[in-house]
Amino acid sequence: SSPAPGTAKGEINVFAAASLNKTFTQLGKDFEAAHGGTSVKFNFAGSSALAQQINNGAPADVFASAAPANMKQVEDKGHVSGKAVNFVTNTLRIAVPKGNPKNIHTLADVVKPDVKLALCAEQVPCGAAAKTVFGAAKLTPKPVTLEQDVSATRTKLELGEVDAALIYRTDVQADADKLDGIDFPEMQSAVNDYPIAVLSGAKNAELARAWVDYVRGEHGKELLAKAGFTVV
Amino acid sequence: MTLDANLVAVQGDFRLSLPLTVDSGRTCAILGPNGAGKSTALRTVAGLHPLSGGHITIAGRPVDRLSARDRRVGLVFQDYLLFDHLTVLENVAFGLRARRASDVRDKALHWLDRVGLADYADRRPRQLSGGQAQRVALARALVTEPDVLLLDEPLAALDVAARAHVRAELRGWLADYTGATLLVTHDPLDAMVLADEMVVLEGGVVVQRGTPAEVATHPRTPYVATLVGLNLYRGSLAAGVVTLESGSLTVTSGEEGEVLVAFPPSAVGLYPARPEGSPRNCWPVTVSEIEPHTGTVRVRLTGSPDVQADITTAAVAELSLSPGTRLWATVKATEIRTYPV
Amino acid sequence: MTLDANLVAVQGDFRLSLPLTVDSGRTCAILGPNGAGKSTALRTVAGLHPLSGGHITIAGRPVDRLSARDRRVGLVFQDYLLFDHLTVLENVAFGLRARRASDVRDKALHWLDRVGLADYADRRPRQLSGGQAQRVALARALVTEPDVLLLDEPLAALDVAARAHVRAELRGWLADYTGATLLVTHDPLDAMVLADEMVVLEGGVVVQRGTPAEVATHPRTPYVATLVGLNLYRGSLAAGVVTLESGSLTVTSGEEGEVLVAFPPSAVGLYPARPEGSPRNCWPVTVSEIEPHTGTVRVRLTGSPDVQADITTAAVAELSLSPGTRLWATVKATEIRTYPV
Amino acid sequence: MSEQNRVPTLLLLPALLGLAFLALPLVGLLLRTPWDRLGEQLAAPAVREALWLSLITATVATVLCLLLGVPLALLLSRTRLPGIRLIRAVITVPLVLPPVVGGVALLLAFGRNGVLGRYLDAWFGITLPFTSAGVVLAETFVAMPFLVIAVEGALRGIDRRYEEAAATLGAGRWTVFRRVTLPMIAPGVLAGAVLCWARALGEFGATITFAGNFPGTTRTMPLTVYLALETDPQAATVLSLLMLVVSVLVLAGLRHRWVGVQ
Amino acid sequence: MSEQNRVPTLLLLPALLGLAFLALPLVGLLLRTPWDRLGEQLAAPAVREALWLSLITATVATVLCLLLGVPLALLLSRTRLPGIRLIRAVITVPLVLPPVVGGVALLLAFGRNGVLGRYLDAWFGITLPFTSAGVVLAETFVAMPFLVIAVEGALRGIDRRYEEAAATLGAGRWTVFRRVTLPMIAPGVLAGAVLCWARALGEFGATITFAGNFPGTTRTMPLTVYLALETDPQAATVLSLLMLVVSVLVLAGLRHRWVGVQ
Ligand SMILES: Nc1ncnc2c1ncn2[C@@H]1O[C@H](COP(=O)(O)OP(=O)(O)OP(=O)(O)O)[C@@H](O)[C@H]1O
Ligand SMILES: Nc1ncnc2c1ncn2[C@@H]1O[C@H](COP(=O)(O)OP(=O)(O)OP(=O)(O)O)[C@@H](O)[C@H]1O
Ligand SMILES: [Mg+2]
Ligand SMILES: [Mg+2]
Repeated sequence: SSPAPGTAKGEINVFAAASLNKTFTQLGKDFEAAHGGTSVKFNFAGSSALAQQINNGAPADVFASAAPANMKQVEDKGHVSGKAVNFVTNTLRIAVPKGNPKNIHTLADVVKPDVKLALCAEQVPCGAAAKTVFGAAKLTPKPVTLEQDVSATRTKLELGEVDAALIYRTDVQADADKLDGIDFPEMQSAVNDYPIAVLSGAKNAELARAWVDYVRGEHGKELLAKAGFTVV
Repeated sequence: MTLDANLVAVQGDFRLSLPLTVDSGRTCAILGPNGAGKSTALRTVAGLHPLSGGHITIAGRPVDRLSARDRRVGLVFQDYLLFDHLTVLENVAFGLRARRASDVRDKALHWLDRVGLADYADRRPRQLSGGQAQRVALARALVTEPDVLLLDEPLAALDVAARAHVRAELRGWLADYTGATLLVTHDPLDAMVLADEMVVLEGGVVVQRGTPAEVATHPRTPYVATLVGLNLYRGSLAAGVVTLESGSLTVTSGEEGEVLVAFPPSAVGLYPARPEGSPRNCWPVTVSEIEPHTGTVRVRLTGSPDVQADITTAAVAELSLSPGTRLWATVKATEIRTYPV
Repeated sequence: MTLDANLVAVQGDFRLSLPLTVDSGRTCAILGPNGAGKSTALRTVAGLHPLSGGHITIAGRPVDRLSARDRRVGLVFQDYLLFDHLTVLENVAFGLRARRASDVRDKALHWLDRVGLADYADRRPRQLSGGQAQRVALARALVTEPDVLLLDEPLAALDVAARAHVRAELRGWLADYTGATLLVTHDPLDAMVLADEMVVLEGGVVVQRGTPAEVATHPRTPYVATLVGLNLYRGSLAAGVVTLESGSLTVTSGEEGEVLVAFPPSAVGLYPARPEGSPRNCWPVTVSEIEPHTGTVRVRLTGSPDVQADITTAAVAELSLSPGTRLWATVKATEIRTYPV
Repeated sequence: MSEQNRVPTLLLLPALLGLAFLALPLVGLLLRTPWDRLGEQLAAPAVREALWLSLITATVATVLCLLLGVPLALLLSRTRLPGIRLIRAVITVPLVLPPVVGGVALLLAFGRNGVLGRYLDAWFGITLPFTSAGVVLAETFVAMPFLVIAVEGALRGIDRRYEEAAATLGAGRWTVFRRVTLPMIAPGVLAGAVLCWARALGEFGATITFAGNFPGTTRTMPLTVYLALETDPQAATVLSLLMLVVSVLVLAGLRHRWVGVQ
Repeated sequence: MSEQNRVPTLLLLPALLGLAFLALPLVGLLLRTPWDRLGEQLAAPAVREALWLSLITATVATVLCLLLGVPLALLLSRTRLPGIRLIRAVITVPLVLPPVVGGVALLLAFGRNGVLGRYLDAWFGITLPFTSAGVVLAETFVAMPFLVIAVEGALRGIDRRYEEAAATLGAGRWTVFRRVTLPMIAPGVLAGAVLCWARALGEFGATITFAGNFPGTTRTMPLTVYLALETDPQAATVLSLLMLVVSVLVLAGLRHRWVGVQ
């Protein structure tokens, strides 16, 4: 029962995980072009910060989280209208500097003593995912650092401080001219869902729903896939 | 606009107690050694230091409870405290602006002109010489037409030549000023030239008061005697002889009892041998210090009693004086003033 | 340890040029009005201000290129600049410690004792009176046994009573001191008492030098004349008459040419009508200012020439003097000193 | 004069070491910057918008800090309230609190459900979070302690007798403050304002948490840099340098105009 | 005296407003804090470890700032090099740079492939990132400007003639500095050190970017707080308050010991 394009007007605030930054900004422009008289505003930050903001009364119409846990924090407080749906997933890859100087091909290679490894901290989704994949592979990683988010992890790799890192496919994609991504079998054990939901406090629920539909529509899928997401 | 006060104030361990009355148009000088409480007295009158007892009345109006700004008192600080971020003119205009007077610029310029600094209106205080700064500070205080003018060592920072000049100027301005003036100084000459009355403070209490001439001729403490350059002793007078702590002096007074005796160093004669003649007082002394002054030489002598003498440079050579020389000192009884303690 | 220097220095627009020789054990006083360059001269000798010309030699050793620390010069500042974060003893010990001397504590205590402040060793400088601080500053400078001692207005911050006392003390210490001393002062009395030679600076150049007595009796500029309390004029002498800028004076000298003439205010007689009699100089004057001093009154008079007179208080009353009174002034030719420019 | 101007040789080494330590990271940044992309970034309206927003909010925050902080410093240096220790402690709070927590704390205070925010919303319809005003607030919160501490230091350093002189001339406490105290502490206030402005300009954690990250209204330069780091690290370097250059220019201009030092 | 101590009434309002503004977020935090969980957090070895690491690194960073920053301030205030403007600009860099970018810049300088870091690694086998030394470095970088600016202000305020007096007494430049200049600027240095320590203690962005986040070696309190925010916001509040209390206690202790003001 999505409204016909062009009927909803006005403005919405989309709270979205920082990793959606590039794709959503482009989608927003396209959406505004397609739906005259609408304006989509984005608030990009870490999913947990966004959840905090929404729970503290932020004026949000849509929440696109990089982790189900943060969406759940919002749902628990009754801020979600209807039900959150997963719109993309992201999977971990082994990222190495271009050319793969340390010759890394499997997850077992990254736990070698001469490989400096960066992971995300367990408390954030990519870290939780990393824990899961290592568990699945029955390996004990010896990371030199547990970063607070994916981009910090990638920065370490990019500047050559570490030899390998486990980061999302999308993040490897974003810096493709410097990094190589390596797939490994265990990555499927930790697929990270990105849920999206219209919020109960939405000032413009109609347009919010139109936006969610747009994201999940053909154009949205296309852009998200291009960024490296697996579209659900 | 009489100032009538009994200044009782505490500053740490120090306690000031100073009863004081100064009539309109009159100037009272406060003298005293360092730490005597002179500045504290002025600060108390100005409302910058709390009164812990006594009272302050200006022109019949009790001001004890008023803040500094409402007392209508002009205070000139020893180091002037001109505002360096304002021009000379704005310094003078400060009090007028603070009191929302009209014609501020004109009045300030008029006063600058009066102190002879109209050309300096746009300068910064740091570009003035000491004497000029002093005049600006005075103008700044006087332009607000205070009921009482308080001057804390107004001439102390000036060189000798400037001091004589500014002292004379100050005399002129004080003559024109209709309020009461309190003048703190270290220099008895300032008091002589500028004041109608003189109060000597030591350790927070008054040790002597009177006209400058009275005080100068009848010092009551060694500090005052040093100040005015007299020999001063205390003793008991009986039958024309004052018995001192050490030695005695014959005087012409017929009174009896505790007295102070004083005579100028110029009244002392010095001789290599005991002279025969009229001087009634004659005792052996030893030279301890020789200090040449312009024209004369001051000689400090130990004996019973110790004494200072002023003699001519020629006499020094003639007597071939040097520390340790033994001499006889004489003073005519008629040169000695006695007065009750 | 003779100081031989030609101090040429620049400070903004100001230029100092002062040739100077002070022998071991002797004291040279530098006098001059505010801004004359006295402090700059001392700072230049101490190495705190660069020499832009000339030279400085101490005990035969050129020190121009040495830093302040290596010049072995003791400088006592007008406001002492004692280190407030150190005790009195540590202030005195500072120079010894800086030079890694031995027995630092003993030597410092010895000097503190010499200046009579052994009991104050553990105090902070701010807890001292001005006179005590002055003595500590002196001890701090002298303990390092400097070749040259520089004193910048050492008595200026003291009260009159303390000043006389400290001046006498200073005289004692300077007598014991074997180096050369440069003493900056505003007070001619300091120079008389303490110095062997006197240099008068005005606007950075020497206007007069000589022994204190010579300078006092033969002032060469109005500043010096005011300093020593004389009437001073400049004029051209021919046939026993000096023609001044305004008026003329008859003198006893038979010389010819440009001269300075001087006489003390006490040599001036004042009369309500033109007196008949011996004084050769007699001209009409008008009272401009009256300044009572102890014993006498100084009267400033305008006329051709302007003149200052000292008369007794009795005479003031008798002549009923007040500003504006017209009088006749007389000076005996024998009282007037003339000397070539 | 001449010679005292020089720094002890023993201290020259650590001074230069300190300088090198501060300069080296800058050199690193400069070396890595893809200069050819500078023009592109400068041309991007979003970047210009963010830069402008940063400058405006940091400046408004500094003004706010001055308005509230100078009186607060006066209170701290001039009264002997028994609670002064507590006040002093409160002032150091924003210094020590990690900025993100500061942002949460601001939400708790001024958010729609916050201690005060709920009344602001209910009574006046004012909501501060997620507005440019919110950015200013977050920056003010984080930067104010720098101003207060600098100004308090300046206040302790001045000769109080100038204020007394002004009082005897008939100036009330307000006039004394405005015409004597303030001009005398001006250099200290300026130094504090510089610290304050720089801190506000670089503020990230509290801003993103309290004010969000909306282009045009709350996305300041540091937030732009943060997003660029997510997707385009090179752009982040360019943006940081851009911000740096602008701030150095502003500060140099200020110094030149107001202080005349060097 | 008496009366001049009071603050103009007109300024009391902004002063109290400023105070309230700084205090309110704290109140918000306090109200929301689950006090019953304080014990639990304090008991957690990870928390104690992080707290200890924070205190140690912030203190070492402050000492480093003092050692390098005081000489640098001296250089700034006492020389008239032509390049002094540039030096001054370099010093404000860490103030303005968003901390994360500061961290990146540090990596570019001292990282494994950094301008200097590559030689440190190759020649001495020293790698700074991911070590406690790296944390100290990051904190030093971010905090040093505060110290330098505060000390430079203090240096400009003192009467140089005391230094001259010391020189005439035979003290060389180093002795003058140690025995005269340093005691005279002590209050300014202390104020700077306090700012510096507080800033270092709260440092987050540069630390995590440069030194990473590993329990025991580089996970300081702010990092712990940040991670707690991700999963357990309540715990984050408790941890922040814990850190706050400790720092206020340390600062109060310092003030009491060294300054004697209030
Ligand atoms: N801030 C202070 N705290 C404690 N005691 C003080 C303070 N200021 C002055 N005193 C004491 O008060 C006394 C009077 O000081 P005051 O300044 O009035 O003296 P004074 O006569 O003006 O001296 P001077 O001639 O040196 O100016 C002194 O003994 C001094 O020790
Ligand atoms: N920092 C400065 N910059 C420029 N000119 C200065 C500076 N300090 C002093 N002067 C100038 O140098 C000249 C000499 O100053 P100096 O301090 O040596 O005089 P002084 O004889 O010691 O005066 P005083 O009796 O007031 O102490 C003065 O004319 C003054 O204007
Ligand atoms: Mg006094
Ligand atoms: Mg001088």
